[in-house]
Amino acid sequence: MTSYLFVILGAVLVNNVVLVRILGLCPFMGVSKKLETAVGMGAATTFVLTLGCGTSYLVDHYVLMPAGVEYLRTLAFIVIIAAIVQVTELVIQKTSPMLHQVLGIYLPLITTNCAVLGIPLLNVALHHDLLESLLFGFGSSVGFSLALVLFAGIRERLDGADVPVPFKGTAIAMVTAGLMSLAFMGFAGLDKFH
Amino acid sequence: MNNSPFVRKAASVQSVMLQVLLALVPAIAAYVWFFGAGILVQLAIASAAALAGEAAMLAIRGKPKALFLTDLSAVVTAWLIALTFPPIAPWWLTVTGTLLAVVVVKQLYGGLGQNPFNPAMAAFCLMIVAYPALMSQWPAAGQLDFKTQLDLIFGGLRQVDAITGATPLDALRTALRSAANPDSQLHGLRTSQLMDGPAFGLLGGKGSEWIALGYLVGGLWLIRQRIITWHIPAAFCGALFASALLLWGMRPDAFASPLFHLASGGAMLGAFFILTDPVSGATTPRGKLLFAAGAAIFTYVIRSFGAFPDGVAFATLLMNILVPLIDMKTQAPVFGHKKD
Amino acid sequence: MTGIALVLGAVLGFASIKFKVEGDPLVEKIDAILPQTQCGQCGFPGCRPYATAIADGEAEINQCPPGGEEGIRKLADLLGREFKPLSEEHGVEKPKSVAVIDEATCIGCTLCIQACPVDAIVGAAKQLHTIVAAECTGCELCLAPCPVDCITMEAITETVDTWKWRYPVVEIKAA
Amino acid sequence: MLRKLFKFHGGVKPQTNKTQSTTEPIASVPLPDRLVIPLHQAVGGHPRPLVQPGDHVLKGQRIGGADGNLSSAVHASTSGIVRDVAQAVMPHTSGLTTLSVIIEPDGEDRWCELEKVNYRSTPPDELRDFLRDAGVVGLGGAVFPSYAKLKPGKEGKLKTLVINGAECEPFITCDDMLMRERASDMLKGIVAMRYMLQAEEVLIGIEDNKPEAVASVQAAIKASGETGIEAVAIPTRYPAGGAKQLIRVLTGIEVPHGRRSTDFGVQCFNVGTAFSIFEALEHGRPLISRLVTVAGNVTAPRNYDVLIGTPMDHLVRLAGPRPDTDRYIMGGPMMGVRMPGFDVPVVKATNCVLVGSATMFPAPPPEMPCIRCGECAKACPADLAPFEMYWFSRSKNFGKAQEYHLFDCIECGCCSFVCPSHIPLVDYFRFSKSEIWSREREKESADGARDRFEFKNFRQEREKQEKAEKLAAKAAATREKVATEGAATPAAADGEAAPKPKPSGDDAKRALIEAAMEKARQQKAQVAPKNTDHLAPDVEADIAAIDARRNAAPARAADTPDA
Repeated sequence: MTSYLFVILGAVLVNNVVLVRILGLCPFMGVSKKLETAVGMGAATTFVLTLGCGTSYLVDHYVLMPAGVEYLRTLAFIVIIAAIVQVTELVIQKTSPMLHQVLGIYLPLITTNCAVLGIPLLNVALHHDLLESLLFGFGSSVGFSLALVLFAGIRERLDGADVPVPFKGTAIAMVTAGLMSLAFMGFAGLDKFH
Repeated sequence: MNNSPFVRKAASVQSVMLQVLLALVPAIAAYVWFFGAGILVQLAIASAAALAGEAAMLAIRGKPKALFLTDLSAVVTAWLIALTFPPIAPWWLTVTGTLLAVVVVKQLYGGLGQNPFNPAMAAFCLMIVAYPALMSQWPAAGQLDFKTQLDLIFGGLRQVDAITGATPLDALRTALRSAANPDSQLHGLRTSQLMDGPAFGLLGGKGSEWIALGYLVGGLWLIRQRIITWHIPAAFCGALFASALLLWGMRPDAFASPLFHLASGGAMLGAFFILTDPVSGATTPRGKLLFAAGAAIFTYVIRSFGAFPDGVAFATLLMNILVPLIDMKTQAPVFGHKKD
Repeated sequence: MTGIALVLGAVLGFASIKFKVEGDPLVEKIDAILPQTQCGQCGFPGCRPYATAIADGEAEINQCPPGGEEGIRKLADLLGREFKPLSEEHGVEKPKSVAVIDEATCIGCTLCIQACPVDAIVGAAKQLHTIVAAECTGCELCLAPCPVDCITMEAITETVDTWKWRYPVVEIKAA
Repeated sequence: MLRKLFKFHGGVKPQTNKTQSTTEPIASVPLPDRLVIPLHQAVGGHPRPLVQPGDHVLKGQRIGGADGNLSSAVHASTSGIVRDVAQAVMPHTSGLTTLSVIIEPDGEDRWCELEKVNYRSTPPDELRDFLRDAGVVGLGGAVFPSYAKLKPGKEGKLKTLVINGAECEPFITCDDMLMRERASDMLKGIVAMRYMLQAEEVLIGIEDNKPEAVASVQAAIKASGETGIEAVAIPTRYPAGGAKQLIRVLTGIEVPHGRRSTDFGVQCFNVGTAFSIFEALEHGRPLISRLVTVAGNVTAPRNYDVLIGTPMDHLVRLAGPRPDTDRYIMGGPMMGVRMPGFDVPVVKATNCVLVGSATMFPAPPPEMPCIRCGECAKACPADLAPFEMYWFSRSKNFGKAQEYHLFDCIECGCCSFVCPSHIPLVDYFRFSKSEIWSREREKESADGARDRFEFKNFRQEREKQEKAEKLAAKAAATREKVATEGAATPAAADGEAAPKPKPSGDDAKRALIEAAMEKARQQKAQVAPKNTDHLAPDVEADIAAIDARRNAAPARAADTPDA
């Protein structure tokens, strides 16, 4: 039981997918201008990633491995993720057209979000079982959402700051992301403790 | 010509910063008393670097230099850096840290009042990640004379491992972990026995506990001067005490006591001087409580389970990240919209 | 592999039917930002058509001179697009003004009444026309049709009721 | 008996500077050469002028009639000749002008016939009309027409009537002096208001730095024998005299922004208003004068009974302004309004003319960035977070500023007063508020324009359709006729060509309408350009004349450079 908790905590804080593993920076920088959109993006990614981790585990174990075609893993995972993203996009378009418009290109781009492909692959590499895969995927995406939302909170406030012109916008956001990453380094070593 | 109000209270950023500096004096005095005058050199180096960095940035940005250099905010940052870095850190380490703090963490965000992160703590984290060894070498009280300290700061002497050890916090944690290990010769020793060494004093580290007392005195004076409010120190100390009490109560042999945690490392400095930085900290009364309690818990977790000698700096940065959300969600109800 | 692709394809197909989108509330939001001058400077016959065009991605957000820079900023914000300056071919931002009919010259031809998109001109054939200043959006569409050029644009002057506090000037004495 | 008092959050304690102007009793002011009486002096609609240049008016004669729902009449302050009804600079920071009646006094100061009212025997509605026509407005500074506030809430009665004698602004003492010298008359006004509002109790709140006023009012209450009226000394803390803050202190009730205080069983009036209500009811005298404190950079600060319309410099001269005077401020140093000139008139809102100089009210030190120290939040009597509002006002993020309750700000100035960074916070809030209001106006007019535009399109569509239907009906009739005729001729082909008597087929109908619409379009296309062709001959002649003029104009213009 505790080990599952540590999988989640580890994925959220200690090995935060964005701030520590430095994966999924594209939406992290792109959709963090406003809190609302960050929350939406976080939710969408959480959905895709959790589902993607589960599905890819199943496909990996029950299709690819029996067939002995593990070398197709990356390809298969990409296809799975692409399909899930498509479904998510349709759902969001239906339920929240504003969010759909605001997320814009970043929504379909979840497909190419390296975090979304990276986490299922990490699952395989870390020999997680189905539940662990799901939890790891969920934890990672919660970590992603957390970083995204916190980042958006800071960026909303930075909007009013008197940032030197050359650093306005993405540049100072990068500096901020760096400092956030630094802060998360404080968790280093925590996962080894148990 | 200005509009109303036409009268104002005599208050300025400069006087606020000056009082913060004054409040640091008791702790600095204790520092000098127990650890020698090397810290004064560090304070001077850091101040000079901070002012130089600030002046350069102001010049580049075309801002009025006299106005912003005399506000003393850069000096406060510099002093916090000097007080958190090891007193025998080489000069270039202090200078680099200070410049990073002032130029990157403060001025790139627009200068005074606009930095989301505490510059001094960001500098500390950056340096400890970059130079973990140099940042973890602390002399014991009264161990080094001024001459040796100067040699250490300005180069030359560098066989520090022989003469310095880890901070009491770090030492105790290592000792406790060893004590838990059946193969270690320390196995089975109690906390009180582990703290019997020359590095430890009554509550925390020898000497450093008196510095902590200095911070406490200065901090209480700041509260009396209405520069800071009681919320952050109280919540930080309370939460740190509580979390330490929880684990220490369950396993007194495996964890340090709550009072040890309060008296060691940067706890007091953090509670009264670092987390209370209004720019990067939470501002609403409820927000301040949350902010400081969160910082205390992170501090405790990092101290007890993490890889770094002290958790205050990282905890501060972590909570700085949360500040915009905390402030947003803890706004007090305004006049006429209260529910009572 | 093909099997996976087939299964996923089926799921997608099902989803696209199940979550079919109708209507577009986005147009409303865009329309709410547009100044409703109905001037047509954007190249569309009114604000709403322009809003529809923006929502469909057929028009840029910088084609509305009366909305000005601020309008563009708001649109950029809403749509998450980059801000861009007002496109010059669609006109320039002018101070808000109203049309005024020179009653000595007006011949009562009603052409301006037909041209006014917001019914801000009252009058009948062969009678003097007057512009209801409060309802005039300053679109200038009545200027061209007037056969006697009796309509001019006058900038709106400030009154106590419309007076605004200025942005506080930051006076920092250079050191 | 000690009453339980409540506290409001925040507040500041600026130097009160009140004793200087209370040493001498209230003085009168000699008639000026000219009175400038703005017609728009109170919140609400602009009163319309009732006099013309050249008219002779008597003191108390109505010169501006109340207009619209919320408006208040304006009267001649003395007898004399109306010299002009014109735009004149008003006592407002903007320096803009407003329609004003300019009266040259004839020196006789002769009253017009005055009509008194017994408030107990007059229906409340008539009483309110009477007060509206007497121009009675709130004299605390907000100048809200008093008649509109003299309505009890839904229940028909009120719990508490709060009378505001707190006068928390530094320097101002006109309410203090009024309470010292005219307490019994003021009390009669209060009794009348209490009757109109059916208030259970009356609480007169007076800051405890005015013990003479408290004593005087208490003596007057005792002498009158009224029960349920109490003069309460409240702690001196700015802005205790803000209506919301005073209500809070005396009753514990917080009236939220945008709500009527009567909904909470409370109403609040200034002591000066009470006095002018007494004057209006008891003597029939409309509001033509008020007490004004002249203080600040003058040698003899004092209170004066001033006719509305008196130029401020005429008044200030009596108090001996010092030579380095560089500005007049209407009101106190916390919320006062800087005047655009020295000769602006005293109006109903003028409780104080604060004479200022660069040494008395020095310019603030340079603005520094906000360090989020929270001093402003501690001082804010409305429990706001001014530094957050400032942060978003400065970056013109008005939506966010409003999320932090910008409009609950009462602009009391406490935040600017305490700010260690010397930020003119209130200026930022004023800027944001007026910017938001202007946007709302724009939005409203945009919405109206959209509605009219859509209606016009709808109308055009309908007209087109009606026309088309008419044409279609006509066509159908014709075809029917043709069909009946065709039926007589056997050569007519069946099926497609022969229309049914009743063209129920959709296709046929659509085709018909389309044809009609096409025709209508063609017609329209033909007509439109020819609109000017079918004009009456005289109009055509007009156009020709105009065209000639127009052609001549550029020619002339072209001539000039050559000449």
